Amino acid sequence: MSPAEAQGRWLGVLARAEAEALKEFVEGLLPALEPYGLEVLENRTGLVMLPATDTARGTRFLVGEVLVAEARVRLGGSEGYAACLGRDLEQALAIAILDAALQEGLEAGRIRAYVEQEAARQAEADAELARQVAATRVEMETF
Amino acid sequence: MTLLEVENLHKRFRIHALGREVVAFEGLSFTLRPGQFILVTGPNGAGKSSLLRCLYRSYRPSAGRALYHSAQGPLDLVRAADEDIALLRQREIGYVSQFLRPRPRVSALELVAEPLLHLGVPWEEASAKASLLLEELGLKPALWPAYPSTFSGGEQQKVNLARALVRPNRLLLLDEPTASLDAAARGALTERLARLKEAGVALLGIFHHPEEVAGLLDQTLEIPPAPPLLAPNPASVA
Amino acid sequence: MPRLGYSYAFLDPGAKRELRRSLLKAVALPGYQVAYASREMPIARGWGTGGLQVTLALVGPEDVVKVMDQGDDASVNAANLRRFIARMAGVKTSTDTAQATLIQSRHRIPEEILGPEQILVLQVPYPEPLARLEPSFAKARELHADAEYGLVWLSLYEDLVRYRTATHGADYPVLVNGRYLMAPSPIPRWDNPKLHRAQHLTLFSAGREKRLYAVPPFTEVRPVEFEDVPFEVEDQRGWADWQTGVRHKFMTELPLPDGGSRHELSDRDYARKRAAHLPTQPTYFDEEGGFYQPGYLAPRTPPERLERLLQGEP
Amino acid sequence: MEAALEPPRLEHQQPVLRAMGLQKSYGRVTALAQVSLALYPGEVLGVVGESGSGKSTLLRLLNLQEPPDGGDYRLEVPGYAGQNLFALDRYQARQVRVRHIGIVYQNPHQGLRMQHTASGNVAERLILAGERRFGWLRRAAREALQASEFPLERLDEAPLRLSGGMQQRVQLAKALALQPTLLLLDEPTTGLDVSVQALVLDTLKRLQRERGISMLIVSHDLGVIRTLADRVLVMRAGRVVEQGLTDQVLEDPQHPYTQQLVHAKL
Amino acid sequence: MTTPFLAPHEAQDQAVFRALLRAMSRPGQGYRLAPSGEAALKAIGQALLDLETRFYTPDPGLRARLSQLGARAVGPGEADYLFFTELGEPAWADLEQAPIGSLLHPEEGATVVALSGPAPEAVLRLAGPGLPAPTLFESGLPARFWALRNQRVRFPLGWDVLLLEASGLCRAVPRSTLVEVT
Amino acid sequence: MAYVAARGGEEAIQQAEALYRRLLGPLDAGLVRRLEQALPYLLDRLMGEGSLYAPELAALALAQTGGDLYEAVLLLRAYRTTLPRLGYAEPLEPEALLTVRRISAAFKDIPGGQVLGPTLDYSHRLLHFEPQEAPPARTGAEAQASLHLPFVADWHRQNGLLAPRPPDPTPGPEIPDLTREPLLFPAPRAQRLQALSRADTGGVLALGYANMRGYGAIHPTVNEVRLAYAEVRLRHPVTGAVFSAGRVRYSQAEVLTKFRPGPGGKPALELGFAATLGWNEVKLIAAAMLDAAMDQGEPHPAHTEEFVLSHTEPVEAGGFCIHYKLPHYVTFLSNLLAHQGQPEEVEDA
Repeated sequence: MSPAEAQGRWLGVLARAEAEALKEFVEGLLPALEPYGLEVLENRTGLVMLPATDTARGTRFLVGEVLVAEARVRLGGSEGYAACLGRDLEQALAIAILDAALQEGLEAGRIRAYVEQEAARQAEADAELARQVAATRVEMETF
Repeated sequence: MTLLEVENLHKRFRIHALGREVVAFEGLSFTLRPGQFILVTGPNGAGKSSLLRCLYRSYRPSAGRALYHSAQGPLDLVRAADEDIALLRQREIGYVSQFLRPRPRVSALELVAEPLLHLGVPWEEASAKASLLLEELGLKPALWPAYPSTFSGGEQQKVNLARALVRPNRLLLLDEPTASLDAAARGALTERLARLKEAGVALLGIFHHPEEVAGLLDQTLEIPPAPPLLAPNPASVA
Repeated sequence: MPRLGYSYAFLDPGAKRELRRSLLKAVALPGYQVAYASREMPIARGWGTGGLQVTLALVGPEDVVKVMDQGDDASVNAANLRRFIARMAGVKTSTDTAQATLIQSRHRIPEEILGPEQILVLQVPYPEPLARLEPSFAKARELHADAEYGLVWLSLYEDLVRYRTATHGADYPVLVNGRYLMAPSPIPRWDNPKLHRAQHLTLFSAGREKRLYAVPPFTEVRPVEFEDVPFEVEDQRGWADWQTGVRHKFMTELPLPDGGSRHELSDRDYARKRAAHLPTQPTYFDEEGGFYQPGYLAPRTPPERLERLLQGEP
Repeated sequence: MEAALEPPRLEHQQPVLRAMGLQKSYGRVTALAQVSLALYPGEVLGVVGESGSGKSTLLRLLNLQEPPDGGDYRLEVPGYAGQNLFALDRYQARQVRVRHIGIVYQNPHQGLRMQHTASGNVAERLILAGERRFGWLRRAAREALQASEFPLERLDEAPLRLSGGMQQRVQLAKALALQPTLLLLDEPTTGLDVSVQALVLDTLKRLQRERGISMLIVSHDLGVIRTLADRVLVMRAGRVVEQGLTDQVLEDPQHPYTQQLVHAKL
Repeated sequence: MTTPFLAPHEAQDQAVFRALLRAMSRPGQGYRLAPSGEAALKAIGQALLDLETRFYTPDPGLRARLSQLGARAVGPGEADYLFFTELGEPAWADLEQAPIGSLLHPEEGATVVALSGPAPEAVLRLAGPGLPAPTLFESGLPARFWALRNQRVRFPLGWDVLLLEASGLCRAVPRSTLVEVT
Repeated sequence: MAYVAARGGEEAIQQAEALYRRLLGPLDAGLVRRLEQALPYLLDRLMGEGSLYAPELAALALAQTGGDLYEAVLLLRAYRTTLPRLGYAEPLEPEALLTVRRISAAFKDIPGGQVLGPTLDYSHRLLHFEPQEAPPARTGAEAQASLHLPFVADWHRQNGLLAPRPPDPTPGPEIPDLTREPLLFPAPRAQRLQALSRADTGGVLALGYANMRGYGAIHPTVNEVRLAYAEVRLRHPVTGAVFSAGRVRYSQAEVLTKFRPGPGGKPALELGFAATLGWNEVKLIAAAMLDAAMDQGEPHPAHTEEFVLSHTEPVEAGGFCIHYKLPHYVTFLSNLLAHQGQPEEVEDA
């Protein structure tokens, strides 16, 4: 996995993580990170326009806007960024801090473990959904 | 001085559906001077009518030349543009057919006056001339405002003649104009033709009873019988 | 938390720039409808979102804003819009026509002559004067491109033939600068002449239909009319304001329980000043009903004359 | 050998209309292929051919309703003489169409506003040309309708309530109201009773004679063509296969297609 | 709820726009813009340009500054706005290409913004909407410019002109104005 | 004086709003949360028409308006206007959809199978008077289970029945956007699809239904209906890494309208398409039909792009309809005076 792919993965997993637990986890890390200089550059809600693709003729069009919370922080020499659906600014801020920390290699072990644990939980939830969906598949008679 | 020089004129009909050609006449040559009256004779089907129609360009001549000295200069009637022929028909060349083609809802008087109206002659003048001519040919005045489609053959032909003669011409083509006329009308026509001839109008005509105009004739053009059979179309053979 | 702070005058800077660009083009093309994106506003479409967007694109701290509806500043919708503009732009508001720098109005032009520096913003429900005759905007656009307005005069012709009068009431179409046919918004015909060579700038905006247009000062604005059957304003010659006795200003009719009615000045600010004997500005129509630009409004066509014209006797 | 015709030598008038090399395709279908024609003052030119031959496309092009793919089109009208009308912008093209070209359609719905009055339909033409005097419009509408032999007592009725023949008269009055240089007739009598057809034809003939208007008439009815046209163009699959004087084309057709057409109809 | 805050740059945009709107409504009359000279060009750019607009200027410095507004720098034939710090020989060809709009969309005709020279170069007679009566006006732009403008304007087609004078006054000549060079 | 004194009108409007709120009852965070949990399909419709995916705000809008959908859509739309656009997500690629329902009426069976997913289509529409527990999930194998289900249209393409889907590389900011540029007709297809995605469910249904009932020349076959989750993929502004900011509910439909002779003698298909934020099958089937009908170029209004798109915009249609409640006495009087004395058609002399 390239560094960009790895970053994309953790940002995605964290965006879907349970917000309260996530905030608590980051709260716990803050004393260890603050000495490196933590600065909030941006923390706001806004809209992201979502382009989609028409499966009949391939036209790209704009299906609508999605409300997101975003945050940008500076930690050490890195800029952390996060955006997650909804308007929970603290959640976005928490993820941005983790993003910066991972780029800086600060508390990397703990954070990676947290990300992996979340990823596994999410993968299991997806698999469970997939199984339940598969159960609604109509079994055609075969001769 | 000649008005019309016809050289080696041919007319064939190409009938595409049959892949054949029909010969109307071949290799005709003659000249016509102003004031000259030529009678066209020949057996039935020899192409007498076709000749007149070729000169009037209702038919397209197949080959040859027909040099016509119009008031505005000489012109080969075989090759002349449609627009020029239309002009000559309006001003110089008249054609009397065997039958009138009446138009619904157009009175006899109006039909006769029409060629003058086309030349821009005001209605009063045109209708006066038309009345005179109809009177001369013996059409009852009661019929003048009526529609000719209801007339007898003879009455229709009077209208037809009047329409053809109402306007001054330099060349008049007559295709059996007397066929359905009574004696009095035939006499009036002969008289009128004599006056036209005197005035220098060249006349080329087919008459069922040529004796009626015998005194006016200068010459006879005899068309030999057409070949009896259909000739194969050279184009389709080749 | 979502963002709580709004942009000054509600619209974000991008929306304002788009409106401003469109407004400048509209002024350069008198009477031509410029299409614009038209943002969604926190009031319902059809309730003045077009006028509101233009007002918000124009407004600055120095302005004094007046909003009226049917001539009345106290109309609920006018009050609501005024409240919103004041809240979002922190400007002064006034009901006094003479005090206002920006006047947003629905269906009326004030009776007092507007000054050269005042701007009138009219709310427009149907910007397309051809809509009654050609419902497709795409086709109407072609007719404007070709200045093909025969249908409009034809419709007046037919009115005269069938009813012996023009049956078009408010929103009577006008030809601007000799080129574009324009809907003056549903002002009464009484107000139409006020657009002709006025000193002030009038801006028109339809939020739902997303079109804005302008009549610059001193611009020819001619109603659809025939030379020999001139345009006529509403005939209220016999009417007087029940409170002040003022005549020859546009009146509304108030039905009374006994089946009769009384008449009231539609321009309530003007009525207030007249009732209180306060000074007023000169008005477009004088006390005898004469229009301030002599010669613009021709005498009414007597019925006998119209009958002669109908018989083709010019 | 068929003798090729020479260009006019005696006819010294300029053609009113001259179209050269008109070309038009819709997708893969060629509607017009290199069609050229000229029309002289006061002349009536007939265009015959079966449906799909390109007649209607030709009319639409000559009426400046749609642009061709190629070709040149001139009309001797004030302000535009010697100009290729296909090069005009839409505004100018409309000016030419409104002021100088009249058209009568087979289907009156195409040419008339069926709900308006008959007189209004005629008046609209003058309105488009800038007339703004009501009395004058009334007079002009009366005159044009009268010239088209429309009963004046029905002046202000809607075409919707008139018979087919009356509707054609309103169309004609509308087309003639501005004394056009060119009158286009698209199957003007098709669908009418024979007797009504004759009346309309007669009106056309009279108007042509009295006003010297150049006309182009499209019809599949050879009787109509014989009555009205001085010259005829025969079209097939977008091409002119034959042209000549009307009596010549009808009595001595040269092209196989014309022979077929004439023999099928006469 | 408190009134939203009017940021200084937004306040300038609003003031510039109101001056332009006045100028456009009254052809030939001068209205003061707070900044003058090239700064005024930039202020107009800032008031009107953004991501959705295309502009052209032959001046590289100005181009760089206007590009910062997010507007796209394009050729003179595609520009919504053309900015000229001076109008000389090379500008004529640019102006020849400036869009004049179409009959269906006349508003696509460009806006030409130019710094006007200090000395009067042409006397113009203006008439049309916005003018109570025909008015004479001394323009700091050469007669050649106005001839070209008149050649390109066929109302409703054409471009609209904004002139910026050294004094800080801005004047407009929209396409609706009849301009006669006397 | 910064503010006019509250006169009759102003006082009345304030009291009117207060009365409305009092009758509606108290509104708190708990209510909003419960609405969000309990009414996902209503929120979907609201978010689709509001063109804003924000379930929490949609629930708030619903609570604030007492469930008046037109008012709620207006609230969302107006709120949208006030927010900055942070950027454009990466285009949503059909292949990446996490599909939970995908059925086709065109074939008995399709690659990937007919997957019913969450639906009431085949349920008995009975009111249950007893409390309802969520039924337990059936546990079991389904080892192959995947949320990536193939597209029926791709099968058509493999079989030469449908033209290949040309890649559209238009980057987000350059896709025509009807919220930024006015909709002019004929509209680019992108704007048409955007308009349909925001369109009023009821309006689209009425016009689509008119088509189905024979006003249109179309006999629709549902090629595919799909309910899915879509990742909202963004780009890290510094490193450029692409990541998902979360998932939105997304649905789309394709309607097969007719066969046309295609190259090589094979019939070629025409597909109408529609998609929206949230799950809204009725609207999409009708909208996809209208998409196809608008290309037929026949003059019936329900076939005409301008007619369909102008009249199915919920905020405009709803707003304009209720604007007739505003006073119109000036126009009414003007019209009255224009007709006074000449009420009847004058007979011709």
